[in-house]
Amino acid sequence: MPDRNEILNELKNRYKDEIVSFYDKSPRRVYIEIKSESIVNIASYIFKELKARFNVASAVDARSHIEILYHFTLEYLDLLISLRVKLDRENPTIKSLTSVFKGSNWIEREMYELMGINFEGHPNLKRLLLSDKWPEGVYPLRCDYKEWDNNAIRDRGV
Amino acid sequence: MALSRVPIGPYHPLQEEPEYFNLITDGEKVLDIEVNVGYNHRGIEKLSERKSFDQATFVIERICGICSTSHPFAYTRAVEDVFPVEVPERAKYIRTVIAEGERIHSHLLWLGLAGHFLGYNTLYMWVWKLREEILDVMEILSGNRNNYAMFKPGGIRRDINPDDIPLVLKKIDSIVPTLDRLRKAIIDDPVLHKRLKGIGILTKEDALDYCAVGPTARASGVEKDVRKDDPYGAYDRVDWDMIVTYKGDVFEKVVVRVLEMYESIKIIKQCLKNLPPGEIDLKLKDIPPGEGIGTHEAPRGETFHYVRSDGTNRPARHKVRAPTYMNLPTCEATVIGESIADATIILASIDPCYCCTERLTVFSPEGNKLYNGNDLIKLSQQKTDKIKKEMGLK
Amino acid sequence: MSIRLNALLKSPWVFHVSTGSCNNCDIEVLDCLTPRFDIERFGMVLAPSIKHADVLLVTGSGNRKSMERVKKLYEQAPKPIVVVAIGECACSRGIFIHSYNCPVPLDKVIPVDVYIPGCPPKPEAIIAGVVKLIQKVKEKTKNNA
Amino acid sequence: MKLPKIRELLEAIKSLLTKPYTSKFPYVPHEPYPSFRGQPKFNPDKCVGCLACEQVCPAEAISHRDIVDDGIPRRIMIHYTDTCIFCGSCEANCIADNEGIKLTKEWELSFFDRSQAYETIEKELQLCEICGVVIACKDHLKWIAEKIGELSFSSPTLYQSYLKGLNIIDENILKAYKDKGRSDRIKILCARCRRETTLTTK
Repeated sequence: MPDRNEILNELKNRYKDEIVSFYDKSPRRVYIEIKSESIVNIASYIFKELKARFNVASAVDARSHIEILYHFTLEYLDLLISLRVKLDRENPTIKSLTSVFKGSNWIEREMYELMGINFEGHPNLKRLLLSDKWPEGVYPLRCDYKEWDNNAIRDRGV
Repeated sequence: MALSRVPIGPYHPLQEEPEYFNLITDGEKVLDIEVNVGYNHRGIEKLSERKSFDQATFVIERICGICSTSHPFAYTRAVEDVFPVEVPERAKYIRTVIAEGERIHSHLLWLGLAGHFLGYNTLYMWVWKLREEILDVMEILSGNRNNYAMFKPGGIRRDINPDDIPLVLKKIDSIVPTLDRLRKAIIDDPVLHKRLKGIGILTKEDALDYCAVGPTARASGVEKDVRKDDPYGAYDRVDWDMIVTYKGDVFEKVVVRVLEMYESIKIIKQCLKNLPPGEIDLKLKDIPPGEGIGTHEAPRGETFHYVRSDGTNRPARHKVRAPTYMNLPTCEATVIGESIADATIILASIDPCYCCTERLTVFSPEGNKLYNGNDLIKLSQQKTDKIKKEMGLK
Repeated sequence: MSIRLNALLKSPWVFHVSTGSCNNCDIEVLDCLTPRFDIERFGMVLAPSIKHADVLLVTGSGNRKSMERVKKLYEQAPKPIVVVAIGECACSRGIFIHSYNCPVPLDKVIPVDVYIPGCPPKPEAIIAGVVKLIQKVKEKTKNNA
Repeated sequence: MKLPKIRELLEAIKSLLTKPYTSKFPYVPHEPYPSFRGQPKFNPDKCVGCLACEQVCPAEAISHRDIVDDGIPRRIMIHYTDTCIFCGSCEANCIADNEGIKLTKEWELSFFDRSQAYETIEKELQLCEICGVVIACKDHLKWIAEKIGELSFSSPTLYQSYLKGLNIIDENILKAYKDKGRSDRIKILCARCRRETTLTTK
């Protein structure tokens, strides 16, 4: 069984130029920041060669830019690799991972709908969660989300 | 080839959560399925950004009623992972006891519902009568039947007072004989063999490709259990073993869940017997800026919580991924090709929990012959009676 | 009107709808049907469709999608219907009051007769709530009949 | 086929003798377990009106209203029964050694009209003696004074309200001067007035 450091070093020098920063936080957590173009081949390398399990992708609105973290669990090593990708805030686009594994289909649709990131090559990028009356272009999970529904009641006892 | 569209839901009496499956069927065979959930979306991730770290535990606990410990467990582990800190021993043991008690009552709940889907109403009433015992245990330990409000980043809110433990152990021992009769009734029942074996098969490759988690994946031979792989709480201080079966059909999923209940009872007894004394809370005052990831093996699979804190006392971002979110797409692999009568039990075999998932896809409006949800359950019950007649049991 | 309601409440048929709830209250409603709190001794049965129901049990914090369905359900229901809001979320959206997907509380959409608070309310609390309602309707018929 | 018949017979007899499992609830009152978390209730004489429970409540079920102009200035603490989720964090964080608000065993809370679904208690307010702004509840100032003991003699607001509690101060001494000069220093003042009276040279 290949041990933890071998795998990480092998990953590091295989994608030397695409990795921006490598943060080894603890024996179980590794955060790797990569360029947004190289997400598909790094993700497929981790998923296929390292036999990792795709856990979830979480999009974060960090006010100056939008970050996506793809989390992969390697059960046999008890290690969790998080690939961090930074996208600009106005028009965040990235390639879709549905070609690599089917599990990311719904996760990307949710990020498209709640955070406003569009994924190139996604089979059916449609609204996944909100009702049809939700206005286009309003993304609730963004920091600058304002309440658009003026007959909503928000105080107690009413 | 008259294509007809069979909607299940969104409001039919038994499956109490609103979800809306749309089966495009050609006569008996199911050709395609569209899942239309999203009636439960309450925007919890945005809500937990409004609340402080301590208050967010209560919003997280109300994501799903039946797994109301798994989400706070994963959330508190995520917050503790931001500045890696260890929870005191006694808190670990109490957390494990509450999590396992909740696993028993969640599996019993699912078993009752599956029993009803197959037309075994006595099994449904029987299992839910047994479930009342474990709900009493949870009320003694935590003060409420579910929504236990026990978890807190850095430990536990209330301690278990020692003179409750004998009563709890007595109640748990009273569960085991009824559970044995239940196991015999389910696993050796010839009608169930004929009815559940060989349908809704999820192969190991599909399970890996869809990244399925929990009993749904363990029934197809995927040996993955967060409690074993990434031990936390008191799971590495207590001996229990992981239940894995290899055929992946609906019957195996029932077997995995029933045997897991025995493991949970073993864990609870060991934890309560050697409960270490001492502190139960770290009294965390301020959370440093950073990111934390917490996972927990919920009754339906692995929940995943990602918390990012920017130094203030409110989480800057909180991502929740429920187990059913990964298991629900697998129904495309299992339902297509099966007959309508089996569709309900296959969809229920992943133990869907829609309030965790809140997912929706828009379906295409075509097809003419419509009959609603509970006709489908009646269909499934008639099939069981037909099998009983063939076996000459009726 | 309440004479007919009084007759209906001899053995009320119950229809349960969940509008975006964490399914704790839904399960407590189902708990009432199981052997320990068996409400079939009062003749209460889970009606398969809204057309046969006398009592409409509503749980959940009412997100945008479900609220349209609840309105439709209320219109389809036979008119001397009694609406029971079960749990904090149905009474006043409880902890989900600031959610962007739950704009208004339930009683702004359909008129509610009995509120049963509790998160989740014990099955005994649900039974006690309905019993209280039946007594209230009885008094109304007695003093104006 | 004969054997199971006997087993079923035995089982029938056994279940005939055992007590029915259904609880006779509406006719027999139900007693929850001792650790059950029911409806929280304010304890008027223990609560000091410090609003800690309002800030800590996850469901924002506790709020307050300060009435200053008509009658005695008082703070009304409101607890909404239709919003409370019975989590117990108000009791855990209550500064009056967890007695100010207490979770009772009450679980039967159904009601018909939501506009009266709340409970209130009233606490007397302490206003600043110059500008009349709300400082805190009287009990709260007394509670702080007792808690920090002799340190409270560093701030006139605290030891004045503490001594007033022992009613060894007669009212008219304080009322005499009203011109916000240095002599107002030893009055019960809000932070702003205290700073002004300390800095002025009049």
